[in-house]
Amino acid sequence: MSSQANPVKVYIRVFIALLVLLFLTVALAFVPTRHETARNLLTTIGFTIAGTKAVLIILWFMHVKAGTRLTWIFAASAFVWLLILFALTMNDYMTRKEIANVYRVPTVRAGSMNDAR
Amino acid sequence: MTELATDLHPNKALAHHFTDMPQQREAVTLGMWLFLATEVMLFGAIFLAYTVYRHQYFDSFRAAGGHLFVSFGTINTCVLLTSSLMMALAVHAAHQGDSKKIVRYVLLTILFGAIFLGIKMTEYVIDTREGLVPLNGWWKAQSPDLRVDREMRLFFVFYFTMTLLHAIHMTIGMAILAVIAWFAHRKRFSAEDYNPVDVTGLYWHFVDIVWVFLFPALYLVHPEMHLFK
Amino acid sequence: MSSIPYYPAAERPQTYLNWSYRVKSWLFTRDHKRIAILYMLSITLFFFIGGAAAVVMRLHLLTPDGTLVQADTYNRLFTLHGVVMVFFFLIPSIPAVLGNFLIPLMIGAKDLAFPRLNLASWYFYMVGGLCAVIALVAGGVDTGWTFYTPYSSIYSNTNVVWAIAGIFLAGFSSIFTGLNFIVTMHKMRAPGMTWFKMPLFCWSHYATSIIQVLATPVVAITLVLVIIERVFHAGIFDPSLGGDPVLFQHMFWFYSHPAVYIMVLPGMAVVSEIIPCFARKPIFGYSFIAFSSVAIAVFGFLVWGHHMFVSGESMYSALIFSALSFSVAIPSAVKVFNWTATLYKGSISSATPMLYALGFIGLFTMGGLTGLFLATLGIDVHVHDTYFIIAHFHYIMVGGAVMAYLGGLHFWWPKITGRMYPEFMGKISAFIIFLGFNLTFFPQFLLGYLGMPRRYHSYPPEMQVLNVLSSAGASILAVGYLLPLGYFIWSLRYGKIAPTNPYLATGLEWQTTSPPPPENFDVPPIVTEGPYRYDLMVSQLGTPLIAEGARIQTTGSAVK
Amino acid sequence: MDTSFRLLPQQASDHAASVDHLTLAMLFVSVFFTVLIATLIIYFAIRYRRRPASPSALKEAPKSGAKHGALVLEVTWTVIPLIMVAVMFLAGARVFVRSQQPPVDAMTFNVVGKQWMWLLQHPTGVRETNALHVPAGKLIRLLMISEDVIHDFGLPAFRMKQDVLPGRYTSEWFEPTVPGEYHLFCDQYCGSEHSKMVGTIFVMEPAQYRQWVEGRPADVPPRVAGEKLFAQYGCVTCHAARGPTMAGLYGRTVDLEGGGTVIADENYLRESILYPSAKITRGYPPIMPSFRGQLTEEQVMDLVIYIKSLAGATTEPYQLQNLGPATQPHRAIPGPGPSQPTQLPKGQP
Repeated sequence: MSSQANPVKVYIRVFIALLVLLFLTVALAFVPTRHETARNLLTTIGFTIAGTKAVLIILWFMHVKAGTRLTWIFAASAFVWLLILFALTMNDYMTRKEIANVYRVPTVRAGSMNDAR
Repeated sequence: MTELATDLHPNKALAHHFTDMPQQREAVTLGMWLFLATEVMLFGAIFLAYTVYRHQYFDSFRAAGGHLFVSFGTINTCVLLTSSLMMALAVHAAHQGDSKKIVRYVLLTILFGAIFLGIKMTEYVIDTREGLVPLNGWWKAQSPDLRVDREMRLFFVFYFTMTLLHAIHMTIGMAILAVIAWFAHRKRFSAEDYNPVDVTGLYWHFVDIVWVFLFPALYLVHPEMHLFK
Repeated sequence: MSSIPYYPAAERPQTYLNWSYRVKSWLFTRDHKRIAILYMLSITLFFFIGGAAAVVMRLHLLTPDGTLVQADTYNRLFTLHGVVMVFFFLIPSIPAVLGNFLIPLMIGAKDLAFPRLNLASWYFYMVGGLCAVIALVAGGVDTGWTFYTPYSSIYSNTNVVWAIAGIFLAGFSSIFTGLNFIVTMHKMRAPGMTWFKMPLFCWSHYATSIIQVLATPVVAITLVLVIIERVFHAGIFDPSLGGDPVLFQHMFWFYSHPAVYIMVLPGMAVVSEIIPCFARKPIFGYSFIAFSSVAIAVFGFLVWGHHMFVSGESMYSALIFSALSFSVAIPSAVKVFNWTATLYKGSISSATPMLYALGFIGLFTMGGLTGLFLATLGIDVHVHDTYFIIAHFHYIMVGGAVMAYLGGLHFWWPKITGRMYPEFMGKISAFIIFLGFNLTFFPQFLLGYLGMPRRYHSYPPEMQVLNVLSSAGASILAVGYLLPLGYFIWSLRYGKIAPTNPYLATGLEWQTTSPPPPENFDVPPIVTEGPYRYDLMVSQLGTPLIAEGARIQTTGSAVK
Repeated sequence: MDTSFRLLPQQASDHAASVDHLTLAMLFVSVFFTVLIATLIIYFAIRYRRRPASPSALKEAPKSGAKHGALVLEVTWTVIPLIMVAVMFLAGARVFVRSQQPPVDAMTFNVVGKQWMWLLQHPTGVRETNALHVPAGKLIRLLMISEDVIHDFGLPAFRMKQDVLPGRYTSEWFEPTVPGEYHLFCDQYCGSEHSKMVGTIFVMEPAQYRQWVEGRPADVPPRVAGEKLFAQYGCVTCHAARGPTMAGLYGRTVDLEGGGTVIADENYLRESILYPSAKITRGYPPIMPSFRGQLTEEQVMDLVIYIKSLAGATTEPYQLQNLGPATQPHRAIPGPGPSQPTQLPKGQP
């Protein structure tokens, strides 16, 4: 199984890449902006970098890159399920429209409800 | 955890119900990956709550995040990444059956983990002095604006819950690593039988990954506020 | 089990039951079969605790103005019933008892992959269960099993923290069981036991385990957040502190909806074994049933929002969740059709396990079809939080999961204990349970459509007739559940000695002795045939039930 | 109330009828499939019951030819349910979407739920506890909030139900058509007296309702109460000059400081009164103090309704004359016009 092991050189390289990404993300967080879109973009980039770091660790430090297909599936499955949790919950929060009259539905008259729409 | 790492016969490496070493090794590794999947969901659920409130209270979370020290956070991330590297090297040594190196690198992993926890403790002390603990009587960062105040508290609820949960995981990991170091010292591992080192490494890297996400979520919300303080 | 002490040669062969009688050999056992027995005893205890609460509630609801117990007592009773039945009976029932016992046997392994983890799971379960039951009985908890915030996190003055701590611990036991099953099925299958030679029992448990492993942590951390909120007033779910109580519902149902499939998928697992055996036919549409199990597990994660249609969740979200909810109906329907088709041109025996299995199909069909009403948005708004829901999920959980558990218990009782259950009594009680169940819960559909809200201590007088019917049914049901308890215990001493394969069933578990030896098989099996090859056993049909042999799934050599 | 035994709930609105139609259709499908499965099982169990020593039927084991038939069967019973549930989804969604969108010109009643009672207020100001009188043939909308835990305003006779949340308004509407007395249930478990948090909806002929309302002690209508509060708390001093104007605000899209927009609905107004810094209108300094702790939920509702009335978005100030013949035209809603300098109603300092 030692075929799974990477040469030490690889670990060092991954480590350096992680540090570079770390300083990149810190630097980006200091970009001065008050604009909402820009801030959202920076947040997104920040978490994308975090994701990249996680992928580096998973692939090399945790040997998934050299792992079996089963390991790949198991490593990925939790994140897929997390995506379900996030997507369907945030969907509720992003689409909670203002209640009430904002919909401006035409008046429904007594006895004509089924024709209202 | 310990179950997965050490589910071995006391005297011989192969447990009675496995037919051979590869089967046992694969089973234990797979078990650890599944365990990590549960951990992803555990931390993920708190991240979800955090995301919901960050989405709703963007500005207050920004104001609150400004109270954290990005310098501490960054140094700690470096420390933890280094500790992860040490763990990777320990596993590398295990693959080659070099017990001495295993002991050395595992101890280094523990050392960096301890440094991390030390820095975290220092930070907690400073947070407490600054009145950032979101408990009545402890909370002093009060904003004149009621809304900002309660939303900042919410940020710190997440800050403390998530970092404490992470710290608990690290402490457990360090305890297991100590056992691993002892076993390695007693020459319990060989190039054919190093699985406990391997799966403990997986766990340790996972704890590292959690921090990789915690760092931007907590420290980089509004970093410029405290940098030169 | 690695160091089984030498046991003097006895007349009977050494089995997992008799190699040692010391208490220690039970409490520290790592044998999956013994752990299954530990689980069986403990879930039986919890079942009757939860059942007693139900009986008191049904008695109370005989009159509309509620005279038997106080409102606060009533609230504690339904919380006790819900928490105990959901977390300490239904979730561990089939997986931790039958799954634990049978999966290694069925795939030809000596044990589960992590025996110590398996034992730890039972301890977590027991500590959690005792913690919760003490909290629920002494002082009580009045939040309902759903623990909705901010009631549970701010307003309730009861032992919420302890009950939640108990559920949290039981969550670990569930995760450990699921983890063990998945790894075992991946890595411990006997030579020749490919995925598509696995019995459907294993497929269903694999699907169940996916849910246990991936959903349970979410509810665990959610409950921890409730504790943090209660103890520190953190404001995570408290609107007066900026929290959103509806977020709790999202996180809670992300687990608790799939949890319903933790309960019913193993039920389907049992039925998929019983039906081909007593119809003497290979199961119809093996791969469709197998994949539908996995599909149910996966789709089950996408539909939790249908518990929140009237909760203030966004209308668009409700539409998406409604559409996704219907998707679960398809694999469920596929299963029902396949089981029914298996009966076609079979040679059907009406043994007790078969009665339970057929009862399961009928009740599950009704539970599933009423589920469609609930997924339909327009109707759900009306029946949400009413007795319609109560009836619906009891049809799935009691009509489905409990019927299947009892069926499975009868089916494998000879294998587990080495004794036969009394067939006549078995049939009688199966009929009583089926009758009592329908009388209890069918009127509740009508009550729900009338608008009777769940968790009501008193109700309008026009609803009394239906309530009385339901309570009458409950008393019949109670008798139905006490009967098996009685004759199962009786059979341990007086039951006929069970042969290795009393039903001439296929499957590896029937090829080892009853009860099995400590390490399951005297000779490690090698699998050559797929499961359910009842077509190969035709020649033995005329033989009486005590016939030995029939090593169908290993070599087919018994088939002449 | 009619307390005689019944199997189906009263049907007191057109929506109730459409829900019942849906239920009947689904019931038909369900009964069909239940009977089909049950019949097949019982038929097979009898027809193919085990007979000693005649296992010949089994010799017809599935051959390769049967496999093809099996696949056709599997696909059939996958696709047919798929089509059926798609139809069910669409039918249910159609009824639901309509029930979730309150019509603009409904009479708005205020509902405050708390452990364990319902406090209700008519647009004319009349207050009731655990009972609600409404005119038949009118559109009734409920603006609801809870003071403590989650409650639910359940109306089985109208087939409507909505959770009442603390900290956020929810809304529900119905159009009663049949005069009578109907149940009101709290459908979300809320503590000890949950089952006592019930009440009655009295649906009356419009003329009768008018008589009933006029016979009640004169309460201050929410709009008027809101107007008083608006003056009393000094809101008027800023919102006439330095602050954003309230006229025409309701229903309009507001630009926020730091980008983003929000539609000014009831929840926005409530949040802005209690937590003014949450969403700051662009171009205005964040100087408004919070009124949290100073106003009850009912007072906040009064203010919200007053501010709504300034936009002319509802039928407020409510005229009982509107209860005249059903042909009475309802006011159309003016679109959100360009913001005008504040025109306060007469009577304001």
